[in-house]
Amino acid sequence: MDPVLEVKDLKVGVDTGKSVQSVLDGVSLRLFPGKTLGVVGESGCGKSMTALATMGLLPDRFAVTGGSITLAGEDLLAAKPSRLRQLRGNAMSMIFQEPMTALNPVLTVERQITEVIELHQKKSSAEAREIALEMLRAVQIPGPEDRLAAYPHELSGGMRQRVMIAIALACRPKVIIADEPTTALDVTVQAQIFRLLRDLQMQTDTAIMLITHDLGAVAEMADDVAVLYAGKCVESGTVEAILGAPAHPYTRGLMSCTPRLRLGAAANDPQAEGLGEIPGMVPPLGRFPKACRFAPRCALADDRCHTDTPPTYETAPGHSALCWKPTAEKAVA
Amino acid sequence: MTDTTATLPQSGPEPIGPKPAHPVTEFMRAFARNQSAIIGLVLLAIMLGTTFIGPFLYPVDPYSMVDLPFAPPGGEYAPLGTDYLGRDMLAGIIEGGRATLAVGAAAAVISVVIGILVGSFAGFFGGAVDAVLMKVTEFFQILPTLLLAMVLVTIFGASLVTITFAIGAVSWPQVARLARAEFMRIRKLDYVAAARTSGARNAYLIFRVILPAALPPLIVAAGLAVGAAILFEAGLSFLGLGDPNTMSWGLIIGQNRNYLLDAWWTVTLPGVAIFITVLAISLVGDGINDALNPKLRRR
Amino acid sequence: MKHFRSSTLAAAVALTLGGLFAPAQAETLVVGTTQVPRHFNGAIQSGIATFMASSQIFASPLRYDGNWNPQPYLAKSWDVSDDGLSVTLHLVEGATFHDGEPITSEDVKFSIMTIKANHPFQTMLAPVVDVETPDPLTAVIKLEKPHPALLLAMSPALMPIIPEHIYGEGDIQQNPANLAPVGSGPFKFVEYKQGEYYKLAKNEDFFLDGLPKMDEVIVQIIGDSANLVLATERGDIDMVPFMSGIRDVQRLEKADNVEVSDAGYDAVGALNWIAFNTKKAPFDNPAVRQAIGYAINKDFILQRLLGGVAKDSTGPITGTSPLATDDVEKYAFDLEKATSLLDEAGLTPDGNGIRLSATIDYIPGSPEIGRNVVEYMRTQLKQVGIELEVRTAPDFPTWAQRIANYDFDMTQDSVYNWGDPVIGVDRTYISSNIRKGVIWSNTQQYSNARVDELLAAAAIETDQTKRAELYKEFQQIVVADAPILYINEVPFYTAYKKGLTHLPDTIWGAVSPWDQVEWSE
Amino acid sequence: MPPLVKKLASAIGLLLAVVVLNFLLIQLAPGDPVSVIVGEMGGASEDLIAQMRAEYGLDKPVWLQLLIYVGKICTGDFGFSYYFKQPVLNLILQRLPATILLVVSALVLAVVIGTLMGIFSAKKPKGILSHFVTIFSLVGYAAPVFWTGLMLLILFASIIPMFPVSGMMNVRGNDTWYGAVLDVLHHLVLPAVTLASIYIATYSRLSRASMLDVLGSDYIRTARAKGLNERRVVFGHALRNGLIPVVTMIGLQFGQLFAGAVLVETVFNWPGLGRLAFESILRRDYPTLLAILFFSAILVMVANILTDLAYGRIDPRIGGPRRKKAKPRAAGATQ
Amino acid sequence: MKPLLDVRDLKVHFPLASGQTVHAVDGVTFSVNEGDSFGIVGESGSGKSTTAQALMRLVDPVAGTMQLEKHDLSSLDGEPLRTIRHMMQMVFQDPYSSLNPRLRAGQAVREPLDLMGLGPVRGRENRVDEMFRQVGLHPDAKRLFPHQFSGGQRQRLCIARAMVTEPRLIVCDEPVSALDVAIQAQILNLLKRLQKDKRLTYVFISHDLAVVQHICTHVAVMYLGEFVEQAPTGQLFAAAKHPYTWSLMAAALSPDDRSRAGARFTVTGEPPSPINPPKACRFAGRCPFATDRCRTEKPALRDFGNGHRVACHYAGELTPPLPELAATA
Repeated sequence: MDPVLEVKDLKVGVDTGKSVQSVLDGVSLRLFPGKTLGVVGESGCGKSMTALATMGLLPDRFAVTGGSITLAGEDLLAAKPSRLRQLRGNAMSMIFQEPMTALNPVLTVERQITEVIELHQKKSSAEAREIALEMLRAVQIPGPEDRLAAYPHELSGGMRQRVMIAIALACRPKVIIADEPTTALDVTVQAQIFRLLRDLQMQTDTAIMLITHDLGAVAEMADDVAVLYAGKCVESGTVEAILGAPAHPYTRGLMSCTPRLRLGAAANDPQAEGLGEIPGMVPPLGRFPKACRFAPRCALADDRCHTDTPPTYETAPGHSALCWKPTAEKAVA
Repeated sequence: MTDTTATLPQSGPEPIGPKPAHPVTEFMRAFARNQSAIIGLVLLAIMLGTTFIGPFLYPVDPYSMVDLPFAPPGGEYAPLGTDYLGRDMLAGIIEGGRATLAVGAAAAVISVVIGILVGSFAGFFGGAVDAVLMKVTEFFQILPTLLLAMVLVTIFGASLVTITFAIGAVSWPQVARLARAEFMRIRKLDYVAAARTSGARNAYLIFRVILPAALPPLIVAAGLAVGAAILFEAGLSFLGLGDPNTMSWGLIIGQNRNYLLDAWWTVTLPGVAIFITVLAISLVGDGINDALNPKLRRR
Repeated sequence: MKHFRSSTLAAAVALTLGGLFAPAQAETLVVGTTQVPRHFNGAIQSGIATFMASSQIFASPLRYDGNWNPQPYLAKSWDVSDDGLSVTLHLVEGATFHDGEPITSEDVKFSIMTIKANHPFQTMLAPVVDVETPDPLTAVIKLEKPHPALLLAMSPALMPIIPEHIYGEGDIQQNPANLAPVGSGPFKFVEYKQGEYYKLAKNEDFFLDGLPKMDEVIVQIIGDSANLVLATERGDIDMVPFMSGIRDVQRLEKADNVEVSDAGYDAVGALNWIAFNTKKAPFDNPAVRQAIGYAINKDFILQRLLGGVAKDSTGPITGTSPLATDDVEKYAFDLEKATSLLDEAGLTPDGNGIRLSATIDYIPGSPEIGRNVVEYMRTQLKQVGIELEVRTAPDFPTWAQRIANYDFDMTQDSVYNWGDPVIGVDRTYISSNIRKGVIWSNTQQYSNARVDELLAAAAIETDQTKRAELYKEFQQIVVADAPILYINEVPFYTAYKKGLTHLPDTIWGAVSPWDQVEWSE
Repeated sequence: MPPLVKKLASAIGLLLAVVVLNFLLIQLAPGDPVSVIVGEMGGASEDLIAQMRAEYGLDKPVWLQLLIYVGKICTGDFGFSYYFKQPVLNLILQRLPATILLVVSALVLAVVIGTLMGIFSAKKPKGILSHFVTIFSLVGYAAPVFWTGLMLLILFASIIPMFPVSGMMNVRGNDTWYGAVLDVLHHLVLPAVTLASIYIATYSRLSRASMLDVLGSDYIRTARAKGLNERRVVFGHALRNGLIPVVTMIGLQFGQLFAGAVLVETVFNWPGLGRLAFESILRRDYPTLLAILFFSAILVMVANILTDLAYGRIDPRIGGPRRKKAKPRAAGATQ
Repeated sequence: MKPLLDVRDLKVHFPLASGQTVHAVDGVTFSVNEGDSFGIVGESGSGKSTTAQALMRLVDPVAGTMQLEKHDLSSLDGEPLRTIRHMMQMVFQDPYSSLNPRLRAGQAVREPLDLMGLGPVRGRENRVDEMFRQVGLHPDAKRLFPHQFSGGQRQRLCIARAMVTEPRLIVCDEPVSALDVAIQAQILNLLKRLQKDKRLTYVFISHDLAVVQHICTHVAVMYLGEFVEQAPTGQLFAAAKHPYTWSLMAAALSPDDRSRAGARFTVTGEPPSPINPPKACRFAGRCPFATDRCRTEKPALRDFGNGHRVACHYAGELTPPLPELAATA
C-alpha cells in the first residue's frame, strides 16, 4: 500500500536574524490511508513544526530547508501558495490543541463549517448547510440543528473539539493532522473524542497524524509511531514494536517516566511504585549536540555517542532507531 | 538532607535551559530596531535640548522687544521673526517650551498618580471598591474633558498651577482604566497568590508586586499623557484660558492667533514646536509599546 | 499673503464648487459681524450687536447725518420749548408697524417710558417726566429740567419706537418678541439662526418712499475675526461694519475687491484708556499718574501697535464731537519728566531700580487695544522703574468684578461716548456715580467738586456754545488730574465689497438704518 | 432587557451627579451672571441689580437653587439663558444637530481611515507602509487640533479657496434641498477632517494592536488551515474580532471627541454646542453651561449605549439576545 | 491521633455579575494526618483548585471550618491570618506565572522569610542556599532571574519557596500538569523524596489518577464541588465503588495496554455547570447506572470502612465495568 502522505528527510530552519538554526533535521514519516501515525516527543522536539510544515503554515521566519513532502503523489513543497490553499482544509486538514481558541469567537458554528465546504466544494449555501448538519451529526453533537446557530463560547470544550473535527472532516480529507487534540480536555472527554476519531476514521478511511506527548494516547490510537527528539526522528515503527520493545533509550526513558494507573490487585503492588527519570531537559534550538542529540541525557552514552552521529539501526523490518546502542535495551531503565 | 541532594542532578548557574536575554535587554534591542522610535527619541532630545540648553546658547530676553512687531523670520534681530509686540519668536519658543513641558509633565504626573491609585485599588480589591471607583471614573469620562477643564480654570483662575491641576484632574480616567485592567490581569497571576501566601500584606502586593509588573504600559501611558497635556494646555491657551504671565507655546499661539493671516510664523512656529514634541513622545511611546509587545518582538 | 490663484487645479476646483454654490445675487446684502446679538430689542439692551439690528427693524423719532445734525425720521418735525422743558414730536402720517398696525403717539410714549425704565443708559432719559399724547400723531415729552442730550437720544440706536400692542404685556425682558421683533424700520425681521445669522427682509410699506434699496439683509455672525476677514476677502461677505482689528483693516485694505472706510461712527466715540484706582496709593497722587502718562510713548502705541489705524485720544470726549477740545495737556513722551515726577512723589528706586510695583488689568476680548497695550506698558514702564504685573482675566465678568469692586491698581478700559456726554461721558467722572460693584460707573473713584459742578451745569445748558465752554473746562481738569490716561480712539472701519454705495456713514455709523445702501452698476 | 434597564438606571444616577457637580463647581466661580449683564448694559443701579438677582433666583440659598434646578430639569425645563434671553432648551436644540453632525462625521472618518490604516500596518508591522502609516496618522494626533484647523483654513479657504471659511450653510440660501445638502457637506469637509485628524492615530494604533493580536491567534491559524486566502482571513475572520476594542474606544472617546469639537467649532465658526459652551463660559451664562454639560453627558451616554449594542452585534459573547443558556466558566473555579 | 488538617463542610461560592452563584465547592469534608498526602482528583470545574485556594485562604469560604492544628483557618483574617501563613504553603500549577519575573531566584525563595520575619536575618541566606540544594539547584543560581530557568527548574524553585518556611502543610495544585512527561517524573520523584525525608504533609490536587496514585496516601474524587468517593489510595484503586471514579479510571490511558482501546467504558457528556448544580446526585445525568432515585434523592456519603466513603445510592451493589476492579470486587 502506498502512503498517502510521505515526509522524507524534512529539514526546517528558523532565521533568528543572525543565523539559521535547524529546527527539524531529517524527519521522515509515512502515513497510510485509514491508519493513524502517532508522533510523540516532549515539547520542543519538533512535533508541531512537522505538522505545520506539512500544512504549509510555518510561522514567519521558519522555512523548509530540505527534504520533501508528498501528499497523494503531489509534491507540496513545490506547490504554489494558491494550490496549497486548495489543498488545505480539503485534502488535508488540521485539528488544533486548544478548542477554546481555535474557533473564531464571533462566527457561528454553521458559518465556520460551511465556509470550508463552500470554498472547496463549490456548494451553494443551502447545500453547505445540509452538509454541515450532517457533519455535526457525524461528530455526535446532540441537537445539531440548534447548534448550527451557536457561537463557540456557547459550547463546552468537548463540543468545540467536535466542531473542529467536523470542520476538519467536512471535505473528506485524505489526511488529518491532529495536534494534541485532547490535551486541553478532561480525561472522560478525551476518551469520547478518541473514540469518535476512530469511528470516523473507520468510515472515511482518512489517515490521521496524531501529535501527542502522551504514550498512553499513542497506545490508544496509533498504528504506527514516530518518536521525535530535538528535531530528529529517533525511532519509528509499529505501535506494538515501539511500545512493546522500544529500541531507543529515549523511548525507553519516556516509557519509564509515565506513571501507570494500577487498578485492582495491582494497586497495592509495591514493586510498581518507582518512576523512572530522564535527567535534564530537551536542549533548546541552536544548542543541539553535534552527534547523538540525546547523548547528554542518556545513561548509556559513551564517548562515541558524544562525537559521532549515530546510524539508523533497523531492529526489525519497519522498526528503526537512531542509536549506537539500540540493542543495549533493558540493561538500564 | 545531604544524602538525598547528592543524588539529585545539580543545576548550576549555567542552566542547560534556554537562555533568553534579560527582558530589559530584550526590550532595548527591540526598541533599537524600531526606526520610527529612534527618530522620535532624537526629536525629543532636540526639543528638550532646545528648551533646557537653549537659553544658554541663545540668551535673548523673550519678554523684551527686539524689533518691530511682526518682523518676518530671517530678520536682522530675530532669526524666527517677532510677535505682535516685537518680541523674539525664537527666544519665546525656547522660553515657552519650559512652561509647556513642565505643564505637560506635571499634569501627566498628576493624572498618572490619580489614575494609578484609583485603577490599582479598583483592580486589586474588585467588588464594591471597584464598583464605586469605576462609577467615579465613568462619571469623569462622560464629561467632556476640555469643557470641564475650562470650567476649572475659569473658577480657579488661569495660572500654570491651576491649569496643570485642571488638566491632571480631568485626564486621569484613562490611566485609571488601564491600571485597573492591568491590575485585574496581574492579580490573577500565580506569583501574586504566591506572594500572598508568603505573607505579603495588601500594600506590599499592590505597590511592590503588582505595580512594578503593571508599570510598563503605564509608563507608556504616562508618556502619552505628557503629549496629551501639552495639547490640552495649548487648547486652553487658544481659547484664551492660558496663563498670561508665563510664556508657553500654547500662549504664543493663542496671543498671536488673530495675526495668523499676516504673520504666519507667530502661530505656525510654536505649533510646529508642539507638533514635533508630541510627535516625538508618541513615536517613543509607540516604540516602547511595540518593544513590550511580545507578539511583535518575536517577528 | 495674496490670493494664490495661479494653480490651475485649485482654480478649477474652486470654479466648480463655486458654481455649485453660487449665491443668488438679487439685491441681497450680506453683512458680517463678530458680535452676537442677545436679542433685537434696542429699547432694553445696549451694545453694537443689538443696536445694529434694532436700527434696521425699528424706526426712531430722529436720525442724524454725518455732521451731528438731526434729521426727521418718524417725526417729520419737532419743537423744543423755550424753557427746554418740553419737546413736541410730530409723527409722519400713515406709518405702520410691520404687522400693519399704525404707529401712534401712544407707541412713542410707551417706547420712551420703557426705555427710561429699562435701558442701561440711565442718564439718557432721566429728566423725562412724562409723555403727553394730545393726538395720535403728536407726542409731547415733558422734562423736569432742560435736557440738551435728548435729541441725540432720539437716534435710531437709542430710541427704537416699539409697538405697545406687542411689547406692552408682561415682563418686557422676557418678551418673546425681543427675538422676533416687530418694528417699523426699513427691514422686517425674518429669522434668527442662533449664532449663525439673522435675516431681514425689505419692509415694502416703509414710510420713506423708495427705501430701502435692498430686498434682503443677512447678518452673518462669524465669531473669529480672522475668519471674517477671510470670508470678506473671498467675497462671501458684502459689508463688515465696526471693524476694529488693526491687522484686519490693513489686510482688507490690500484686498482687490474690498474697500475700507472709516467714515461715520463719530457719535459712538469709543475711547481706549488706562484708568487708575485713584483711591489707592500711590495712584492717589496725581503726579504718579502723570508720570506714567509721560513715560508712555503713545506714538509707539499708535503707530506700531495700532499700525497707524487708530486716532489719538486726548480727552474724555471723542475728538469729533462738537463739544470736544484739544486744548489739554498732551502728555508728550518724556522719560525725564516722568522720573522727576516720580522722584517728587517720593518713589525712589530700590536696589534693583524698582520704584513701584503694581498690577495692570485689561478687558479680555480685544487684544490689540487691550492686552497689547498693557504688555507694552509693562515693558515700557520698566524704564522708569515701575514694575507691572499683567493680570489677565479669563473672561469679561472676572475683569468687571475686579474693577467694579476697586480690586485693581491700573486697568485698560474702553468706554463709549454714545453721542452726548450726558449719556456716555459723565458716568465716568461724576462723584455721585462712585458705585461699588457697578462696572463702567466711576470705578476710578475720581472725585472733583468742580468737575461735578461743571457736568451738572452742562447737562441742562441748552446753549451749545456755553455748553461747549463748560465741557472744555471739564476736559482740561480731568486730563490734568489724570485719573485716566487717554490712549486712542478705538478705530471703527467699514469694509465693503466694491460696488456697494451709500454706506451708513452718519455719526452713528452702522448703528443707523441701512436703508440707502445699494449696489451701483 | 434587565441589563439595559440597569444601564439606564446607572446613567440617570450619573446624570444627576453631573448636574450636582457642575452646579457646585459653578457656585465656586467668581462673578455672577448679573454682574455680566450689568457690565454689558453699561452699568446699572443697585436696585436693578438686586431686582435682577431676585429675578434669576440668585438671592436664594445655594442648596435651594440646586434643588430648584434639579426639579426643573426633571420636567424638561433647563431654565432661561441670562445672556441670550431665551429658554436654554431652545438654544441647545438649535445647536445640537450641528454638533452631532460634526462629531459623527468626524468619528466615522476617523474610525474608517484609522482602522484601515491599522489593518494595513498590522499585516506588515515592519514594512515601509507601516512606518508611513504610523507617522502619517500621528501627524493629526500630534498637532494641536485648532492649529491643524487654522492651517487647513488658510490652505483650503484662502490660498486655494476650495472650501468655505465658516459656518454650516451659505447664508444666501439654497434653491433646492439637494443644493442645501451639498452646501452643508461642503461646509462640513474642513471641520470634520480637522476633528477626525486627532483620532485617526488613536484608531489606527488601536486597530493595529488588536489586529496584531488577532492575526496571531489560534482561530486565524484555523482559518488559514481551512485554505482561505489572506483577504478572507483578514476581512472575514480577523476584522470583526479586531474591531471589538475599536468599538470600546468609540464609546470611551465620545466625550473627548465632543471636547475637540469645542476647539474645531471655534476655529470654523461651526454653529454647534461646543462654541456655545465656550461663549457661555466667557459670559457666565450658567443655565446654558449647565445644560450643555448635561446634554453632552447625555450624548456620551447615548454613544456608550449604542456602543454596547454594537458590541453585542460584533461580539456574540457580550450582550445580545441568547437562544440558549451559555455555560460560563466560573472565575476561580478553573483549573 | 488528631489530624493536622481538618476540613468540615467547606463551601466556596462565587457570585456572578448576572446575579447567579457558582457553587465551586459545595460542602467537602476531609482530614489529613501529618506525613500523609491527600490527593484530590477531578475534572476541570470540579472545584478541586478552589478547594486548594480556600485552604490557602486565597479565596474566602462561605461556610465550613478548616482547622490547621489549633488554628481555624476559616475564621482568621488580616494580620492573624498573615502570621500563620508560614504554616501552609502552596506549589502552583504553572511554573511560569508563579514566579515574579522581577525577583531573582534567591529573592523569590527568601521573600517569605523576609515578609514574615522568620528566623534570624543573618541565617536567611544560608537557609535559601540549603533550600536550593534540597530541590536540586545549585545555590549559585540564586542570582538568576526566573526566565533563565526551564519549566522544571522553576517548579523546583517554587518547591523551594514553599518549603523555606518549614510549613506544616503544602498544597500542591497540579504541580506537574504543565510539565513534559520526563520533567514531570523528576518533579514527582522530588516531591516524594522530600516528603519522605521531611515528613511533609501534602494536599495534592491533580486531574491525573496515575499521578495521584503515585504520590498520595489518601485520595478523594471530586465532582461538581462535592467529594463522591474518598479512601486510602490502595483501597480506592483496588476497589473503587463510585461510577464516576470508574469512568475516570477507565479513561486513563496507559502505554502498556492497548487491549481496552475501543472497548473502553466511557460516560457521555461533560460535567454540567457549577452554577445550578443538580439537586440530587450530581453525576446522575452522565451515569449509565442512574435510576430515578438518583435523579431525585441526594446520595449520602456512606462509609465502607477504613475511611472509604462513597456518595452513591448503589455503592457496593454495582459491578465495576473495569475488569481489574471486577476481579477484586
